[in-house]
This record gives sequence, C-alpha cells and structure tokens, in this order.
Amino acid sequence: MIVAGFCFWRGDGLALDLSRLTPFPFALTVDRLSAFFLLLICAVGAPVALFSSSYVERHYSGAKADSMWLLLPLFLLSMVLVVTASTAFAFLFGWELMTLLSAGLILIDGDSERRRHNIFIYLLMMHAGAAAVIASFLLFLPHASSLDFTSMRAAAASMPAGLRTAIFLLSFVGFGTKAGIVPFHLWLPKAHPIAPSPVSALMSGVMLKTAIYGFVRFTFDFLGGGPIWWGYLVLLAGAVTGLLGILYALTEHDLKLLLAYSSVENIGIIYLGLGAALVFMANNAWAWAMVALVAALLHALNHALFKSLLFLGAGAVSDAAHTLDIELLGGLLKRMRVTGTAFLVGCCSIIGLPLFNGFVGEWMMLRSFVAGSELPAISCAIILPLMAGVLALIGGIAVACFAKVFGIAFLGRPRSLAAEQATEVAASMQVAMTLLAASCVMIGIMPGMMVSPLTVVARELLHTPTLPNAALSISHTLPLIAACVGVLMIVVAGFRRIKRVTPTWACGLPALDSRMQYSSAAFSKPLRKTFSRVYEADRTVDVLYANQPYFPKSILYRSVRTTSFERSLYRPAVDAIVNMATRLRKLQTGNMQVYLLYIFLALIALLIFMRFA
Amino acid sequence: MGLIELAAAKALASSAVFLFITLLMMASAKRISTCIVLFSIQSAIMAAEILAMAYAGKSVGAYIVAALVIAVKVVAIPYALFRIMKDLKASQDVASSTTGAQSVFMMAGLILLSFFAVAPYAKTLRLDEDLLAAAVALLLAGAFLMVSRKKALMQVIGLLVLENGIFVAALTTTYGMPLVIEIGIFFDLLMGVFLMGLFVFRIRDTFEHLDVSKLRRLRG
Amino acid sequence: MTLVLLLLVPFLAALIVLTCKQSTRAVCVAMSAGALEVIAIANAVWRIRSNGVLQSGRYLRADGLTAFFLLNVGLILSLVLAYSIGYLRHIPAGRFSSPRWFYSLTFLFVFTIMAVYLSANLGMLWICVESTTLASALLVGFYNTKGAVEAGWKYLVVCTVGIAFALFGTIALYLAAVRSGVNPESALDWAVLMNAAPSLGATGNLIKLSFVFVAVGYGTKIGFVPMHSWLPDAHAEAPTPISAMLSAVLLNCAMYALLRFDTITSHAIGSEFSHTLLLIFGTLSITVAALLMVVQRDLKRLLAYSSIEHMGIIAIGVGLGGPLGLFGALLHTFNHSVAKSLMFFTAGNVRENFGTLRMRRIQGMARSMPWTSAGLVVGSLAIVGMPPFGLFISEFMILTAAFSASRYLIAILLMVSLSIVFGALLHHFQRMLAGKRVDVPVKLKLLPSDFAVMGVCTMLLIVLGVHIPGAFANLLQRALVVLQ
Amino acid sequence: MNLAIDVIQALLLVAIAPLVSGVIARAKARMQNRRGASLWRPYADLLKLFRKQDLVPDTACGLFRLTPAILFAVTVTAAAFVPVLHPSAIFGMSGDFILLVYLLAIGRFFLMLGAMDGGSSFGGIGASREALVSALAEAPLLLALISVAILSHAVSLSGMVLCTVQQYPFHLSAVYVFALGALVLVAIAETGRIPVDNPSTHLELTMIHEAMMLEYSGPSLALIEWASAIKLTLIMALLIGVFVPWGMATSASITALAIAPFVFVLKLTALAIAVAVIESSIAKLRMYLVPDFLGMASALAILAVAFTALMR
Repeated sequence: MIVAGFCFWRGDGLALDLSRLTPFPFALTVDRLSAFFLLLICAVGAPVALFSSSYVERHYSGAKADSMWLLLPLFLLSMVLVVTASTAFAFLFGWELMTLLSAGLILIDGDSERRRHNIFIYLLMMHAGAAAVIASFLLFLPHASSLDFTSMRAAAASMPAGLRTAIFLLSFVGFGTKAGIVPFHLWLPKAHPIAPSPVSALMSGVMLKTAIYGFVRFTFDFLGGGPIWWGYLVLLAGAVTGLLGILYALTEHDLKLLLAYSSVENIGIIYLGLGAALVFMANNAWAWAMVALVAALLHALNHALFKSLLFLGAGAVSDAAHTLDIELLGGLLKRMRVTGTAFLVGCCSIIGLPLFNGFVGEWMMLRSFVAGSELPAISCAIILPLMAGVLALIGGIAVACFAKVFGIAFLGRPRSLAAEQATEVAASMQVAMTLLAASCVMIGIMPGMMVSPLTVVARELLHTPTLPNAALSISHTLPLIAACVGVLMIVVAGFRRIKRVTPTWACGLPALDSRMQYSSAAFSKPLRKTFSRVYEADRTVDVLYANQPYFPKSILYRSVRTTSFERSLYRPAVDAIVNMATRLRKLQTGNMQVYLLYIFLALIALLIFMRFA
Repeated sequence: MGLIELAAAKALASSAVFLFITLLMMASAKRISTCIVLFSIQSAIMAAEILAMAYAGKSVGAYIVAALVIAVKVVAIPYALFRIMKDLKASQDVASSTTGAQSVFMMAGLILLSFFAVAPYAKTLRLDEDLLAAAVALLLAGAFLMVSRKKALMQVIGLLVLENGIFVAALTTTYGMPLVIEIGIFFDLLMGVFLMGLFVFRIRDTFEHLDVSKLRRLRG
Repeated sequence: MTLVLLLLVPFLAALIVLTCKQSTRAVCVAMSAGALEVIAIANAVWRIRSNGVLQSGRYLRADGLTAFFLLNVGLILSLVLAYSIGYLRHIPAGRFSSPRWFYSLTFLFVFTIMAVYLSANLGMLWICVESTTLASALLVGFYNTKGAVEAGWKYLVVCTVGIAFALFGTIALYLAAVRSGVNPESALDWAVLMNAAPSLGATGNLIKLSFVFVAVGYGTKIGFVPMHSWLPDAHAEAPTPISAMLSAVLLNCAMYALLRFDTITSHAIGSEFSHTLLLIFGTLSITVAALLMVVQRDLKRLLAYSSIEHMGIIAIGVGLGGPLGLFGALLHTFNHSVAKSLMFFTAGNVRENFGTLRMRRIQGMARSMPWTSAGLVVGSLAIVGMPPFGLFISEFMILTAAFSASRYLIAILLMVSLSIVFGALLHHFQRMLAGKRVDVPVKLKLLPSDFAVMGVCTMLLIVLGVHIPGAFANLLQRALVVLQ
Repeated sequence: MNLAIDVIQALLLVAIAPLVSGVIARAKARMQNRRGASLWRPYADLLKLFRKQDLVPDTACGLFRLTPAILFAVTVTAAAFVPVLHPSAIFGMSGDFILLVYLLAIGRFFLMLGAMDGGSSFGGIGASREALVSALAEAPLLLALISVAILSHAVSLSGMVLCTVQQYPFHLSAVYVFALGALVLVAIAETGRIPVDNPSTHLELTMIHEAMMLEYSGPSLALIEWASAIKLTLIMALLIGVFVPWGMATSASITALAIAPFVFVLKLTALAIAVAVIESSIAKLRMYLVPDFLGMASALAILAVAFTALMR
C-alpha cells in the first residue's frame, strides 16, 4: 500500500526485472497507471483482509481456513502482478493465476452441482477471454521486437490499421469478458454470489478493475486511441451493459446476486466514460478526452470502494441473519447500526448521490457528455449528450433498486425470525466497513484529493497539459454544499424536541405484522412491468382455493427469468461443438480395416498434394 | 552368350509379369491356403530376380539376400502360416467383402494405376518401368487385401505382400540396401509374423472367431 | 562403449528378470537394472555435453538431439518403474501376465527405444522403430482380456502397415542419396546425409516422395490424425505404466525419427514442403483430438486423445520452425511427457480404487482419494497449459512463434482447440472430483513410491513453469543446433 | 453585493413556497365555485405542525426522523442554485444543473427510505410508485436542461438565463419548444401534481407522495410539506428562469433590482394559476400510464438535444 501511494504521487516507475530467472522476459514496472490500480487494490484489499480475519474464523476451520488464508493473499498478489506487469508474459501469468485462484476460493464454500456448474462456466469463459487477450498481445509480435510494454507501445504506432483494429477488437472482447460487459457478462452473476463474501468483494471490487486496467492499457496506452467507431462501440457496450445490468439487478431478491448485477451496471458506466474518451480522442479534443478518462478511472476506484463495502455488508448480513434473501430480512438497521449505516453509505454512493463518491465520477462523465456537443461531427454532437440521458436513466433505476434493497432489508419490520434475532457483527468487520464507508464519504465531499492525482495519470496516457477548469468546478463546490446541508440539518434538527413512539397506523386493524409489509417483488413491480420487454420472464401464478371461491387459501407467484443471451448465444455454440464431436466419434468405427483405409487415403491424398504442391 | 545369362535376362524381363499373375490369382483365391502358396511363389519369383541381378552385378551380398529370401519368405513364413492354420482348425474361407470377379477387376485396376503412377519416376530415374510398377502394384495389392479380407490370417498375408512390394522397390531401384539393413528387415519381418501368429491364437481363444471385422469393442 | 552400455543394460535386464520366479526378486532386479540404465543415460548425456557427438562403430551415434531425448527416456523410465512397484500389487496372475514377464517385456521395449535413439543409420532406425511396435504390442495385450487382445492386434497391424510405408520412404531417400553419388554403404547414415543434403536437391521429387511416405509411416506411430486410430485403444487397454511409457516415450521416439528425416529433407529441398506437411498434420490432430475429448467416456482414452492433441502441438511447433518454434516444440515434448505420465499414474490409481475408468461412474474423488485428486488436478492444469506449469511456457512459445510468423489461421485453430480441451477436461474432471465419497470394494493405499512419483512430476512441472535451469536450457540449445 | 442578492433570492424562494401552494389551492377552490381558504393558510398549518408533538412508529429507527431534516436541508440547498432575481446563484457553476437534479434525488431517496421505515404497506406503495416516477423522470429532466445548456453554450443555469434574456421574446428556436414541453411534463411528474399524482388525495389506489408521508406528523410533517412546497416553487422558478426570464435584473442598477421581485412574483402567480387550471381540468392518469406520460417527455427531450446539433 505504501509503495502504491508512494509511486502514485511520485509517478516515476520503480521497475523490477526477473527476466534472468524466467524463460520469457518477466518484468514489473509501476508507472502512474499501474500505481493507481495498485492503490485501488490495496485500498480495497486492506479492509477486506481485516474483514475476513474474523469472517474466516467464524465460518471455516482447519484445512478450509488454512486454504482460505493461503489463497486470499495469493489472489491479491496475482492481481498486483497483473497491474504491475510490464511484459506480456508476466501479465498473462498473473492473469491466468488470478482466474484460477478466484475459482479455488469459490470452491472453498463447497462443490454442489449448481456451484460446480457455475464455476465451470466461469472458468470456461475466462479461458476463452484469456485466449483473446493472449492473441491481442501476440498480434503485436510481427512489429514489436519483444513483448515488453515499451516496445509494444513503440510498435503500435507503425502498425497497419487492420492489425490495430484486430488488436482493439480482441482486447475489447478479451477484457470485456473479464469485466463482464453484455453479452459476456454471463459468468458474473453466476460466479460472484457463490463466493465467500470477502472474496466476492475482491472479485467485484478489484478483479473486474484489472480488466478495465488491461483495456485502458491497450486502447489508450498502446494503441493511443483509434477511429471514431471504436468509441461508439465502447459507448454502445457501456450503455447496453449499464441498462441491462441495473434492470436485472432490480428484479433480484438475493442480495449478492443483486450486487453482482449492479457490478455489471457499474462496469457499463465505466465503459461509457472510456467510450466518450475514445470519441473525444478521435476528434482531437484531448482536454475533454482527459475529463472522460479521469471520470472513468475515478468511477472505477469509487466502484471498487463502495461495491466491496456493499459485499462486505452482505457478508455481515448473512452472518447475522443467516440468509441473503431480502424477502426474509428487514429491520436490520435497528439491530446492526454500524453495518446498516455503512451499507446505507454504500447505497448512497452506488446510486451516485451528491456528497458521496459515486456522484463525482458520474458528474464528470455527464459534464464531458455535454461538452460532446461542441464536437464538429454531428453524430458526436447528438450521441454524446444523449448518453447523458442513458446515464441518468441508469441512475434513476439504480435509485429505485437500492431504495428497494435498503428499504426491504434494513428498514421496517423483520420478515423472519432470523432477521429478528440478528445482532451486530464482530468489531473487526465493523471497522473494515467503516473504513470503506469513510473513504466513500471523503472522496464524495472532497473529490479534489482524487481528481488531481488522476489528472496526472491521464496526462501520462493522453499527453495533454491538464483538465479544463469547467470540469474541476465540482471539486470546489461540493465542500460548500456539504457544509450548507450540514448546517441546515443541524438547524432543522433543533425544531423537533419532543418525540413519542406509537404503533404504526394500521387502518383500525388490531396490529400490523410483517406479512403486511411491502415485499421486494412488489416494490420492483411497476418498473418490471414498464420494462417487461427486457426480462422475457415466464411467470406462473398458482392459486389454491379453499372450499369456496374468492377466498384462496394460498397464492403462489413464481417468476423465472433466464437472460436471453444464454439461450440465444451460448447454448447453440456449445451444442454445435458437441454435435461435431459426436459426428467425429462415429469415424472411430472400431473396424480396423476402416482404419487402414484411412491411412491409405491419407497417403494417396498427400501424394496428390505433392504432385500439385 | 551362355544359357545362364539368357535365363537371368529372361528372369529379369519377365518377373514383373509373373508377379502380376500371382496378384490376380490371389485376388481370385477363395481359400487361405491358396493365398499362402501364391505368396511363396511370389517370393520365389523375387528370389529368382535377385539371383539374376546377383549374377549380373557379381555381388556376393545379393546372393546372401537371395538365400535369405528363399529361406524366410519362400519356406519359413509359408510353413509357419500353414502350421498356424492347421492348429487353428478354422475354416479356410478368406471371407472377402467383395466377390471374386470384383476383386480381380479391382486388382487389374490397381496394376494399371501403378503403371500410371510410376511413369514419371521411371523416366527421370532411368529405371525398369514394369518392375517398378510391379513394386507399387504389390504395395497397393497388399493394402487392398488387408482392407477387403476379413480373416486375421489374410491380413498377415496382405501385410507380407505389401512388404514384398517394398522389397521389390528396393531391389529394382537400388539393387538392394546395405546387407545389414536387409538382414535386419528380414528379422523384423519374421518377428512380426511370429507375433501376429501369436495374436491370431489369442484372438481365437478370446473371441472364438477370426473375423477381424467383428473386433469392434473399442470405438469412439 | 557408453552407448553400447545403454543397449546392453536393458537387454540383459530383460533376460535376467525372466529367470527370477517370485515377483519380489523380479522387482528388485528390475529396480537395480533401471537404476543402472538411468546412470548409464546420465553418463552418456554428460559425455555428449562435454564432447558434442558420441560415436561407436558404424551404427551407433548420439548427438545433442539424442541426448535430449535420452534424458526424457531416463526420467520417464525411472518414474514408471517407481510407479510400477505400487501398481503391480494388483496385477492378476496369468500365463504371460506376471511381474517378471511385465518387467522383461518392459526392458525389451526400453532396449528397442534406446536402439532407435542411438542408431546412426536410417535403415537401422526403421528396424528399431518397427521392433518397438513388436515389443510393446505384447505389453498392450498384456492382460489377455478381450479389449487388450483387440487393442494389441489393431496396434500391431496398423502400426506395422504404417511403418512399412516409412520403409518405402527410407528406400526412396536411399535411392536419392545413391543417385546423387553418396557411397551406397553409408547412404543411410544420417550424419552423412546431413552433409550430403545440399547436393540431394537435384532429386527433389524423390525426396518429397520419401518424406510423404515417412510422414505417413512414422506419423502413424506418432498418432497424427487420421492415422491415430490405434492410439486410444492401445493407451486405454495397456497396463497403466505402459500407457505412460507409450504416451511419454514411444510417441516422442517416433517424433524423433520424423525429426531426423525432416531436418535432412529441409536441408535438401528447403523446409517449405516438409513443414507444410507437419503443419497440416498438426492442425488436423489438435482440432480432431480436441473435439473428440469432449465426448470421451473412458479416462484413459481421454488422456490418449490429449496425447494426440499434444503431438499435434509439437508438430505445429516444428512446422513453424525457427528457434522459438523448435525450442518450444522440444520443451513441449519434455513437459508433455512429464505431465502425461503424472496423469496416467493418477488414472491408474483411480482404476485400482474404483475398479473402473468410466468417468460417469467415478465421483467424490476429492474426498475419497485426496492425494491422487491433487495429482489429477495438477496434471490437468498443466496439460491445459495453465501457469505456473511448464506447458504454459512451451505453448506460449509455440503461439508466439505462430504469431511472429503471422500464421494467424493456425494460431486461431490452436487457441480454439486449446479452449475446447480446457472445457472438456474441466467438464469431465469436475464431475469425478466433486460429489460425496462413495464406498469402493477395494480401498487403494498409496505407497511412498507413489507419492514420490507424483511429487517429482509436480515439482518438475512447476520448476519448468517458472524457470528453465541453465543446464537444461543448454541441452535444449544443443538439440536445437542439430535441428537447424 | 451579488452574494447578498443570491442569498436573498434563495431565501425568497424558501419563504414564498407555502404561499404558492396557497395560491394554487385558492385558485382551484375558485374554479370549483368555493371561496377557499386564505392564501396564508399554509403558513398557519406549518406553524401549527411545528408546535405539535413528533409521533414515531414503533418499527422505525433513527433514519425515520432523520429523513425530514435531510429532505428539507437538501431542498433548501437546491433552491440556492436557481437564479431568481438576477442571472446568477450562490452555487452557480459550470454543470450546476446536473448537481441540482442529483440533489433533488437525495431528498427523494431518503423520503422513500423513510416511508418504508414506517413498516406499513402504504409506505411501500408510495415508495415503489415514487421509484417508478423518479426513475423515468430523471433522464428527460436532465436531457431537457442539457439541450438548453448546449444552445446557450454555457453549461450553467445562470448562463442559460443570460442567453435567453438576451433574445427577443417569442423568437426562440425549436429547441426551446421541445425543451419547454419536456420540462413542463417532467415538472408535473416531479412535483406530484395531477395528472401524475394527486396531492389532495389519501386514497391508496392513487396516492404516491402522500402515501410516503403518511406516517409522519408534527414538525417532521411540517418539514416535509414545506420541502415539497419549496421543490414546487423551485421548479417553477427554474421554468421561469430558463424560458421567460425577462424582467430579471441583468444590470446591478437599483431600479432593476427593485422591479425584479415583483416581476418574478407575478410570473410565479400566473404559473400557479396555470397549474390550478390544469389540475382542475384534467383527470388523473392510471398508474401504469405514467411511463407513457414520461416517455413523451423523454421523446421531447431527445428531440430537443438532437435539434441542438441539427440546427447549428
């Protein structure tokens, strides 16, 4: 952490070269970009480690605890390796390890059929993504003398457009798979929820960011931007990912699943920023490209902070109430003040409320979108500002989504005995969450302390002097607003002295019970109805009537949502492969004479080939 | 010129034709024993050929090779095959998957094909065309027998014919390889036939039949 | 003398071990013989390192390439022998299937393989390769079960036919050499041929012809698709140590033979033709094998197909040529042999424990046999080319070579099939490993030797994955020099 | 001097907010041939409520009581963004309107939470419906403001105001038309007036905003009522500032400053009466027609943005 902060401020690379030992050049260099992500990793890693210290001892014992403590640091280390690597080999080494270790960590919680299936999909998609990444690295080869980053950077300039495009697309797909942009997000909601909470915090908070890092490395550092349609592609990906992510999140009742989907959404937001930056670069509007990039990176950091905070909160909740189904929670804020407050801060940040960190990134992003209208190309001038609308829509739905989460899970009456008997979690957990929450608020009120260093990072990537003042105004205003709101609240609080606790008005009924509260499904119903097109949910309502009609004994409502991507994209591919394999299998007839025939045919074919080659 | 030269010249000139005849007869043969006999005849022809060459080229090594051929291919292997057949007490039928007529026609076709195939090489390498053709024909014929005959023994015989083809090729092109190599190849051949005989017995014991086309437990 | 020793030890061992009736003695003899052989190999390799090429008589020679493969044999042999101690406890007594027969045949097999590597003459080479088939056919059919006999028979016939073509090719090369004025007596000596190679260009067509036949012939033995048909049967039905030997030694041995021809051909008529052939076979092999791995049901067949796939990768490496490609190919040969033998060993344990290799019937391995499962996991991670294991490096090298030669199609095919393989192995193994433990009739107890074997394999894989020792790299370099 | 005016205008907004709702109520009463309550009635109500006791449901926790404070504080802060008397404001800066929109979101978010803390199903109903409206209203609101901002080449409210002031009345580009349309629709939705929501109903089938504050009483209720009144006024002031700012003190001359308040109040009254007319002449929409209503707003906003690019 110290190291990270140090070279983050000093910015000059400290490099470590182990090439002597390894068959391939294996070097680590920390330039500003890596330093920033290093900082991000540590900023999340430290609290998570603190959290897991007591989490592990509560949940695991013996071998499991040991393996947890073995794998968790290794996992962090692999991510550090990824962001600090300065040769392709080192990068890929860390990249693959990262996948494997995370899978191992997930496995610690057991290996039921479903879990294994999810991990299977996770690993498979990661492997495919890694293949794309490897390819995008190796595509540099004909032009770069070796695969260390400096020479790749140098080579990128001289490469033909086609190759550059290929590299861009490959890295887009490869890192997109890791980042979980639609339609490569399939694994994310499968893998994150089943991991132990600290691990899912790391996966969502940090691991996804390594993909962002990789993408930025390639597109901005190596390739230095490209034609305008790259930007549009990324923008499109971001918009679709963001919208679908938050819409899927809205319908979930499992806390961690919901958070996983909201990670998808936030990745989408980050990609929006990156896309805008690319568009600006294509138009040579470097200053604003810088704003967009800074916004994206800042949002990456913020998301790392509040998403890990939320996942830790989820972990605390499952500790206290032994469930993650928010339909069974409620009233937790009363019973777990610290956790609840921290979680509330997390919610406020993730929906981008001012005075919380989530807002700063989004504001800069919106600001840059508006600035897009100044661009000469009509298409940019229309598309970028409209993206602001998309971002606002995402934000609006996010408000609904997290109002639901917090309102149902932490407020009102407990909906189950477990929730009623929930108690505050261990101190170290509280401290961990408080730290994260504090950092969220701090960045939210004084964004300057993150924006200015990030400007330095962006400057290194874009080679432009500095941000336009228009984009910095926020960091001056927010403290004032914070002060203003604070003062007003204190003043107002003075008005209300007397307070009397009474039962909630029950429309004359004897008393309200928890069944009468609004459920999570009910809460999200209006929005689900509005966007029903997206969900393609198949619903079933079983009404069980007692002897007479009109007074049903029980009404069972089930709504199954399978994302259409799984059905329309992945299934067919897998089926195709399996079919091909089974056909090939038939060729292995078991009849030796046929085998001999194969040999003779091969021979004849080659002889013919020889005659014509 | 003496009688022997005449004989040698005749042997060299006409051996190819004889080889083709043996092949055609093999194709039409219904019984395994016939094929074995034909094989030994075939080998004998080759032996004669080598003797002729040895006489023409005055090389001692060639005589030894000829002796080996007679010893191994004309006598030993056919004898071994007959023994195996006797011990197996299995039916004589070659169990062809093609009718006799079809086989003969295919064989003829293969012979023509071989002529067509070797033409360019024979020109460039200044080789005796029909002997080279014979070599290739033997190769193809062996392959054909292995693919089309279902009996394990016939596979062995097909393999031997194929081997003969290679042998003839070596002979016609380079007047034989270095002696040591030749001997080694013969040894291998002998071992191979021995082993295959062993396996034939094992097949018989474990499967109660010798139809290799029915050995289809392992697939996929 | 060094070289003669290499041949003498296994030959005598084969005879001696046959004489000792009770199995314990046989085992002892075998172990000591194995130790001797390994020492002899080490000695030979050392000599070669110190003074380039070893020659004894007209027919025995060893150079850098040989040294590399010899090392490979020595390693695998020692592993296999160590593993066989534990394995042979379960061997059912039969007419020919008793420990002494097993060891005798194994040493015969080793003898032939040694002969292949040491023969200085391509004719000899052919003879020896053929005799490896003969020696191993009996081992494949060792158990005399229906499957074993069938596999043995197919192996014997298919390989003999294939090898016959190789002989034809050899003769064609011989012819070419003689025609271009090389002394007929030494016209099959590969050293001589290498020197004469530039002058062989005149008879280009003939050289091509010979290489086609040789590629098909030895390709059959290597297991290139479509000549691979014998391979899964043989690997699946042979006793497990032998499966390891086949996969980790025999295939390499055939590959070695092909490499000799390839270098000569390349020197004679340029590498374009032969390498194209190798690339064709390589890509065909990896794609087909990868697809077939998806639908396998038997563990050892699965491993066999993976061997085919890896032979394909090696062929691609050679076909791409260049220092990187060749280096990667050789390194991959070594890595693959280690990883694959590890996996076969684990497969053997599984067989002994569950009494079956049907992957559907196996579950709860992780709980019922943790160490073997660990071995399996390590092995499979290595096999699919994950860091920090050696194959990651060699595959990365080959990919690098492919990209820097801008052979994009091949690179893509390689990557796709690697992903498919990954999916296939993951799919099969997660089923076997996970789940609750099942009670099995015979509970397998691992001997220290088994642990040692698996430990050594794992260690080697990891070491080669993070850092190639200087001595080893040096050895590889020497082999490379021979190939270029 | 400037700062002083900024503060004054913010306070003015806060102060006359109740009056606005009074005016609207009075106007509606008149249209229904009632005499209606006095214009100052809302002030009296607030005073009464502040004197009362603060009832808190047994299920609720601290957040329930915190909510009104937050809501009020945020809304008042938001009021400090709007140019009323002259084209600048306390927190005027580049991109301030984005901040304004998000500030309002804070209040809404906490109001939802507070409602759900009550533990009755009414709170849930209200929150869920409010969630729907706000989720869909935010985008068009932002887009409409952006379109005007683009047109004025100044990404701040004061900039927009200046730009409009300097043009001749009734001589505005199409963008203004679309933007105005969008903003009006959104304003209706945001402030919870008919046809989206009916502030004077307590029927669970229809109420949104009322349902959320059902559990509140005493000072808390007062704060919420006041805050929503401020919000209404604020948005009206926004409309006035952006679309009919004429009469604002563009120069620092005393006369201009003296006139400005009266002009503003006149405009405000007119707008209030307009609202009353709309409310008493249109029926409330079904809940699930609100998305269409806001969809129209979004369409207009998108057109507005598109036209800024097409018409330059």
